[in-house]
Parts: sequence; C-alpha cells; structure tokens
Amino acid sequence: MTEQVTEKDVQLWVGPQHPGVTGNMSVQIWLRGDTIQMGRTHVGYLHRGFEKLMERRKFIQSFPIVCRICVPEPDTNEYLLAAGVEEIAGIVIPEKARWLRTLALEMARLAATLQALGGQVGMMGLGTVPNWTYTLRDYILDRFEELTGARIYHMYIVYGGVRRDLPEGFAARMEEDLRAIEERLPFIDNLIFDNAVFRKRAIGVGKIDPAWIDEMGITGPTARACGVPRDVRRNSPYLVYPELDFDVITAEGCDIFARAQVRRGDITQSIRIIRQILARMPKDGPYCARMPNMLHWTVEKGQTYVRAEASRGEMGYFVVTDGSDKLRRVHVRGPSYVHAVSLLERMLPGTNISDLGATMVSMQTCPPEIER
Amino acid sequence: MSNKPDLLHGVPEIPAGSVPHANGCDQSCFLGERPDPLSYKEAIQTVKNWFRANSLWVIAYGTGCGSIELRPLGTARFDMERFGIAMRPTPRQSNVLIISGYLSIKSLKRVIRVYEQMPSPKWVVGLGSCTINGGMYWDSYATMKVLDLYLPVDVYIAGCMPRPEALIGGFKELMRMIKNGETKGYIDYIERLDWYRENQKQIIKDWDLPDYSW
Amino acid sequence: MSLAIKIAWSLLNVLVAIAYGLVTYGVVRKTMARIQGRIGPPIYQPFIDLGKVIFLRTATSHGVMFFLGPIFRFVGGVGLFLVLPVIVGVPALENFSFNGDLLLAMYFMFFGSLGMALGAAEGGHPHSPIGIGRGLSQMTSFELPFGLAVVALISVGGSFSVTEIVQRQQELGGVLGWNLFQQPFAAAAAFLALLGMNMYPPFNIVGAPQEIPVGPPTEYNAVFQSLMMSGRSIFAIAKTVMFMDLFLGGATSIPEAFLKTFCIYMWTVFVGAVFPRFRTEQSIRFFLGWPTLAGVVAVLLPLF
Amino acid sequence: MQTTLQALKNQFTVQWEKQQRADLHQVGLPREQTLAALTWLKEHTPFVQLTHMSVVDWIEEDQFQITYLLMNPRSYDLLMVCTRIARSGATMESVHKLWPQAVTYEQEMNEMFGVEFPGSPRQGESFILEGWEDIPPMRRDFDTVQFVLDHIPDRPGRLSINTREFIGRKVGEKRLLHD
Repeated sequence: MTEQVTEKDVQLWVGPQHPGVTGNMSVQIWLRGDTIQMGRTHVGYLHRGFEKLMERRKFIQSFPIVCRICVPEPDTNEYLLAAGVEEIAGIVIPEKARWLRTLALEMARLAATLQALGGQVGMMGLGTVPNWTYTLRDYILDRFEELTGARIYHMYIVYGGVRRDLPEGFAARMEEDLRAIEERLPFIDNLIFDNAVFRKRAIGVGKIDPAWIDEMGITGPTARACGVPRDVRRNSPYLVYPELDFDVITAEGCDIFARAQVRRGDITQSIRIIRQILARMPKDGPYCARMPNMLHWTVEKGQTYVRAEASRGEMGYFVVTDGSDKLRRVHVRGPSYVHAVSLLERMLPGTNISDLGATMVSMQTCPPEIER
Repeated sequence: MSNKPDLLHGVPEIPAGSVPHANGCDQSCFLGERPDPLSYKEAIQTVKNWFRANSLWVIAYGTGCGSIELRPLGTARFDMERFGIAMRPTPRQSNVLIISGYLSIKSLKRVIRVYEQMPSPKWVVGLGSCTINGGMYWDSYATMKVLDLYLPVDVYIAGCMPRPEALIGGFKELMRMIKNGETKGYIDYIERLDWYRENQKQIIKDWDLPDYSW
Repeated sequence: MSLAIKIAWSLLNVLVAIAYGLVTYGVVRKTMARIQGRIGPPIYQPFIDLGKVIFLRTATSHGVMFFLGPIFRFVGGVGLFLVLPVIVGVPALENFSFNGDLLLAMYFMFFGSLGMALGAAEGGHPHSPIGIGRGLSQMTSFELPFGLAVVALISVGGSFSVTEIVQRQQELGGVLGWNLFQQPFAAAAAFLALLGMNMYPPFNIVGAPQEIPVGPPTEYNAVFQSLMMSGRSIFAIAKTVMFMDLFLGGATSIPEAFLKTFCIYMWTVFVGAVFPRFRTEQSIRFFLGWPTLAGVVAVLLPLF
Repeated sequence: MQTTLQALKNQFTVQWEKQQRADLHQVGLPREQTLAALTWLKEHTPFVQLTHMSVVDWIEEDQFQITYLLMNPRSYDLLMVCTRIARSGATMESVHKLWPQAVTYEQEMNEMFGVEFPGSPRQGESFILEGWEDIPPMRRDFDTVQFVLDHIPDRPGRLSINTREFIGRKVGEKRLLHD
C-alpha cells in the first residue's frame, strides 16, 4: 500500500484528541487534496492490560474487569465470560436466568444501537438527533439501574445465572419507556432517512466489497448492510433466542446509509424482543444455579470459544482454564478488532476526509475492545 | 471531591520569592494573572473570575471510559450547556481538561501536550477513582495511578463511573473554586515544572516531548 | 450633520450592532437547544464567553500576519456595516452610505474572509489550510448567485446605491413593493446564498468540528478569538441589514429593523437545525445549481 | 463438519481431537504441518474465515499454544486448530497471505508475547504499547504487580488485605452477632 503515498501528500493525524474519532484512538492519514490516499489505525491509548489482570484474579473477580471492555455495551462481555466458564465447568443455568440474561443483553443492544444511530448523524453535523437518542438511551439506562443497581457497568450476569431477580413493576415501567422510544422514532426517521442531505452524504459512501465479508470475518450490521444475514442470534442460537420471534434485518448497498437502516431496524426488533421476553418470562423459579463457594471455586482444565451478537457484530471470548482458581487466559475478539483496523484501512483509500468519522461510526467502532 | 492534596512523595518546598523556570524557556510571562494585594485589583480579579467560572470550555478529549457519561451530560437529559459549559474541539480554545477515568501511559503523553497547549488559566478535572489512586487498575502495568503527580488537578470526582449528577456537582465545585480564586493549579504547574517533568519522565520511558508544548 | 457627529453615531451603531449580534447568537443557541430538547444556555451567554476570552492572555505566536487575520475579519465586518444604511431617512442611522456603496459592500464581504484566510494560514496547523481551502471554494460558489441577484437589482433600479434601492421599494409601497416579491428570482438566489454565508448547517463544512477541528480558527485564542467572535456577530448583523435593505424594503423604525433582521437571521438557523452538513464539493454543486439558475433568470428576465 | 475432520485426519497427523460443543471442534496439529493444514482448509473446505487467533502461554511445559479459529460462514461451525511451539525463541509461520486481517493479530502477539512471525508486514511495530522495555507483558513470567511497584508511583495509604482472612473475619463477626 505504501506506493500510493508520495512526498507531496499531507500527513495528518486524526486523533487521539479529535472529536471526530470514536473514542480515544487515532487514524493516521495521507491526504491529497481532500482525498485520503492511505490510512493507518493506531490504537493502544486505552490499553489497561485486562487479559493480564484477569490472570491474577479469581473467577468471580473477573466480572468487574470484563464489563469495562466495551463501555456502551458491557453485558455482552459479562455474558460471554460467564458462558465460557460455565461451558468448561459444565454448569447448567436455570430457566429464568436464561430469560433474564437475554433481557439484559437485548436492553444493552438497544441502548448501544440508539447511541450509534444518533452518533451517525451527529458525526455529519446534525446535532438534533443525537440529543434525542441519547435521552432515549438514558431511559434504558434508568431501567438498567433499577434492574442491576448501576447505570453503565452492571456486573449483572454472574456464573450460574444473574445477580438479582426482576424488580416489582419492572415490566410496566419498561413498557412505558419503550412507548416513549416508539413515539420519538418517526421523528428520527424523518430527520435521518428522509433527509436529503443525509442521503447525499451517506448513499454510496463508505462502501465495502461483499467479497471481503467471508475473507475478513466482517459481522454484525456491517455485514447485514450488504444483504448477508449474519447474526449469531439466528445462526448459532444461544440463551432463549431460538424461542423468540424476531427478524434479522438486512439492507442492500453496503454503504453508510444501509448500515443506518440496519440499525434502525435493529431498534424495532430489540423493542419487539424485550416485549416478548417480559411477557413470556417464567414468573418464579430460581434465577441463579447453586454455585460452590466462589472463594475456592476451581474449574477443570479446558478451552473454548463462545460468541454472542453485540450491537456491533459478533463478539467472541476465547477462554482457557487450567484447573486452578484463576483464569489461564481470556482473549477477547471484539468486532471492532477487524472492523476498525484491517477493514478501515482497506476502505480508506479514495475516501473524502469528511467521511472518515462517519465511516468509523457506521461500523460502531469501540476502541477499548481492540486493545483491551 | 477534594482540593489538590499537598503531600505526595515529598513535595519540594519552593523558596519564597523565587520563580524557577524550566529548561531555558521562561514561562513566567505566560502565567496569567497572579493574585495582587491591591484591593482594586482584587475587584478586577473577582470580575475576571466570575466571567471565567461562568464560561467553562471543556476540551473534547475522551481519555478513558468516563467519557461515556460526558455525552449524556452534554445532551438533552442533563444538558451542561445551561451552566455555560461547552465542548470545544481544539486545546487552544479550551480551559478545562477532563481526565475521564484511567489514563494509560501512551495517553498520558498526549494529555500532557494537550494540557500545555491550553491557554492559562486552565483547570484539570479528574474523573473517576482510577485518576485518584488507580482504582481497580492498581496492578495494571499500562496505566498511571496518581494523576496529580503529572498534572495539577483542581477537582476530583470520585466513583466508577461517576453519574452525570456527580459530574455536574464537580463542575459546580470547580465554578465555586474559580470564583473564590482558589484554583492555582496552572500556576503551580509552571512554578514546579521541573518536579512535574521528573514525575512524567519517570513513567514515560520513551520521552520525546519538547521542553514545553506551546 | 457634521462629520464628527456622524462618526460618533456610526461608532455607536457599530457597538449596538455587535451587542445585537451577540444577543442574536444567544437566542440562536437557545433556539437550537430548545429544538434539541434542552434548556440551553442563558441568552447572555455569548457576552460571558466574550468577556472570558478577552481576559485571557495568548501564549502562541506565529508572526504578525497571524495576528492580523482576525483584525482583517473584524474590519471587514465593521466596514460592511458602515456602508449600509440601517434606516433610510434617519441621518443618524444611515452610517456612511453613498452612491455606489453596493460595490464597496460586495468588496467588504470578500475582504474579511480573505484576510482571515491569510492570517490563519500562518498558524501552521494543518487543519487551518484545509479549512481555508474549503471556505474559499464554498465562498466563491455562493458569491455567484448572490452577485447575480445584486446585478439584477442594480439593472432594474438603475443605481448602485443601497439607499436608492430602499427608497424605490418604499415608494412602491406596502409589503408587495419589496424586492422579495418584485424580484422573486433574485430574492430566491440571494436567500439561498445567505444559507452559505451564515455558515450554519448544511454549509458549515469550513469549521466542521467532527472533521477538521475547527478549521481556520484552530490556533486562535484569547483576544484574537474575541475579535473573531465580535467580528462574526457584526458580520452577521451587517449581512442581515444588507438583505433587509435589498429585499425587505429597508426599515422605517428601529423596532422594524430589529424584527426584520432577526427574521432573516433565523431563516438560516431553522434550516440548520434539521440538516447535517454537505461536503465541500456537494455544497459547491448546490450553489452552482438552482440558486445560480435563479440568479441568471433574475438577470435575464428584465430584458424580455 | 465430520467430512472435513475426516479428510483433515487423512491428510495430516492430528495429535488430539475434541468436540467441545455441537458447533465447536478442536484439533491439535504438529507445528510443521499447521501452515499446510490451514492453507488446505482454506482452499478445499468451507472453513474459509479466520475468526480469531490467539496465544496461550503454558510456562510449565515451556511452550506457547497458538490457536487458529476457523469458521464456516454458511453453517457457522467453528474449527479450532491448536499447535504448540517452543517458548524460547518462539517463531511461527505467518498466515497473513491467507487472511489479510491476520496481520493485526500477529502484530499484537508479537508485541504482547514475543512470538515472531517472520514475513508478516508489521512485525516489530508498536501496536498497543509504546516505549516498552521489559519482557512482553502477556507472558506468564512477567509480574505486573512487581512492575507497578517498581515503575509506577502509587498514592501512599493503599491497604492490601488478604481476602480469605478478611472475609473470614467478617463472617466470624456475623456469626458472633447471631450467637
């Protein structure tokens, strides 16, 4: 790729201090006019050595760590760590815990998708929609607070099930919030998908080649925007997803607009799934399996890879245990790992500098899961 | 929330009357205003402080995971603009640097540059437990533990993460401190630049920053 | 009226215009906040910001030309304002309008931005030249429909004087005598060009914070930023006064002037509240499309 | 899945094999055959996508385990290919020609574990760390607590408690209250 860059190109660092990148990361670009000739992603500004820290923590102590791997959507991380260790240890979680876990995952997906949809237009300079969607996301965070006691880092899913039962009257309040979201959605649709300027900015911009999907392992809305129905919830079902009725949203075009459409469809589907869960969840029964004393718990030697659908795509945990009371190794495979490094560097040549931020947001880049 | 703690690994005493300047370049001319004993100047200082307190421009740099709560703070639910707090995208035009959570050493290098480029008077808000004592990352090899060894912190907001209400509380405290003229962090940074530099160089192994990033 | 009194009145007008521009900006911020569902800053917030910025000391220096940039911009705004009559017939509010002031006004509109570009380029920050490139190319493109609209007005009125254009509209009488209705094509071209001039979305690519934070003013702070802020406010007011004179029949009283300029200004704000921004080449394409066509029609129509 | 596994066994020496889940099989291959097996899997079987690549440090056995996770994009089945390499002077063949995104994984592993991938384009470039002088941090023999005590100043006053003793004392107090 280096032969595309000549001496007369302007070298520019976008980030880490830059409002146009998603979080604390940076993209080094070479510009000719307004066109990017080449781009390199640089990460590591958020590195905390989580995988090292988990080698020193007991199993239960790892939960406060994993939920900090992706800030907008921590529950997927908690679920994956729990699922991986449970699979090796051979623990079966009770029925109600499966429903509650799905509820937490889906609420997190809804919150993160709302944030991403707002950020998508916010990155193009329309400040109105992000203001609305962040508020709607805050309603979900309120329900999270009620369910788990925390706004951002929930630590709700633990080995064997979940930490708490559903509070009294939760379903009614959740329904109220979902209605509030649904009331606002037509306005958001109007401002995004019927907006002439947004269509001009988004259609045909940030295109990816459908052939890259299999080659590079592109997942989530980025793949679904190419018409490829890649969704772990459907393809490799986990928890209660096989019992639920939902559609895998796809769109055609492979561009930013198609990804925004997929996100918009995901919001509707998430609302639908949350309603189904709240209606069909078993009323009683244990929400956590009987677990041994967490201070002395040891898990036999084994290794596995578990995956779940985050709002950004397939998230995977490679979990290795060695028979002690600590994890041997956890390796997180976030969707951004491929999307924001290899894929972005491949997409950037030929892009206008104005579209850089919009392209990054359209793949919902989350830097902490790249460097952990 | 606390004021800047004054003892950390033995802060060197500054002899009264001397203005040490670091590394050959004299920053004392860019210190901003110092408190003056004359009363009419105090009155002017009060007016200036009132203006400064009511127009805080925060640099848009999310250094850590705490920045996730800055966005609800800036948008419709918590709306920090009603207090006159606005986000500015360039360090040249901002006064407040929020260290949102843990700071990896790679980031610390950039943060120092950003901080030095901001015009005086400037303030640093440490957000989250990780800036105070390392928090849950106390044994991590990649993050710094005590923020005020490297930057002069004016207000700490405890919690992980601090809620937006706590952030508003922290900003209110900062405003109160500015109005009363209690924030001397930016003067302290220049006066003890050598000490700060020493600390910074202690953990930034490949030091390639300039003497002072103008 | 002697020249000294005239100068005193004009200076007062400039100060009032700056204050009015800041108030307008406060109202704009409040309005935007309400549209977005926020409470928003107090209306006097721009004054606090300005005061704070004045009390800062700059620590950066990139040479004399760098410091002259905001001064050029401020002078451009003041110059534009000073050649326009706010209220025709009231000598105190006519400033220095004279026969042929429209030419000077067009010149001043370019002058501020060019001066700013010269200064900002000295800053050395890579974002500044990118922003300047964007700004100047976009400015050239919206100057075309606006210039055509002005040419149409001149050819119909047969005069380069803003005062005469205003008087002509007032002689025709009533709301329908305004050029907005007399010359609809010219008005359309000019009001679309105004969207670009005021730099609200969708034409704020020049300083787009998400792309090149924040374009030409990246390196400016302290007093120079305050000059830019006051220059921006007087520039905005001068432009709206110009549009009021050219298309809305001027003003006969001070409240009317305030009302008309405010309405003209808010037109760009309300458009900006619901649109993301165009890329540079897209905005150029926009201005060279329908607005320019309307301008050409406006110029050619009197010939038939 | 089964046909692929059978063909893999016919063609290469599969050291061990385990079915972890219905959709996850694990195989162990000797180091020399790994690259050939991966190439064969990509060219001739539906396992065309590299989902994940990882290193595990088995310091007791003085070995690194390198794991390749391949996926069949149609059936969503996973195949985990594991191989062991010597820990001292660890090198492994690069797969970046098969899968372009492997460059990032290899760059990270080189930095965090010190495993060399000769031929991979960004070997030796800093990916996450900056100015790192110690041994690669993810190795088991790197003691992060010792590093922190040596290099990163802490705020005085932090208490270290023995969890077992502390909780035992708490539980004891509670018992006393109940008695």
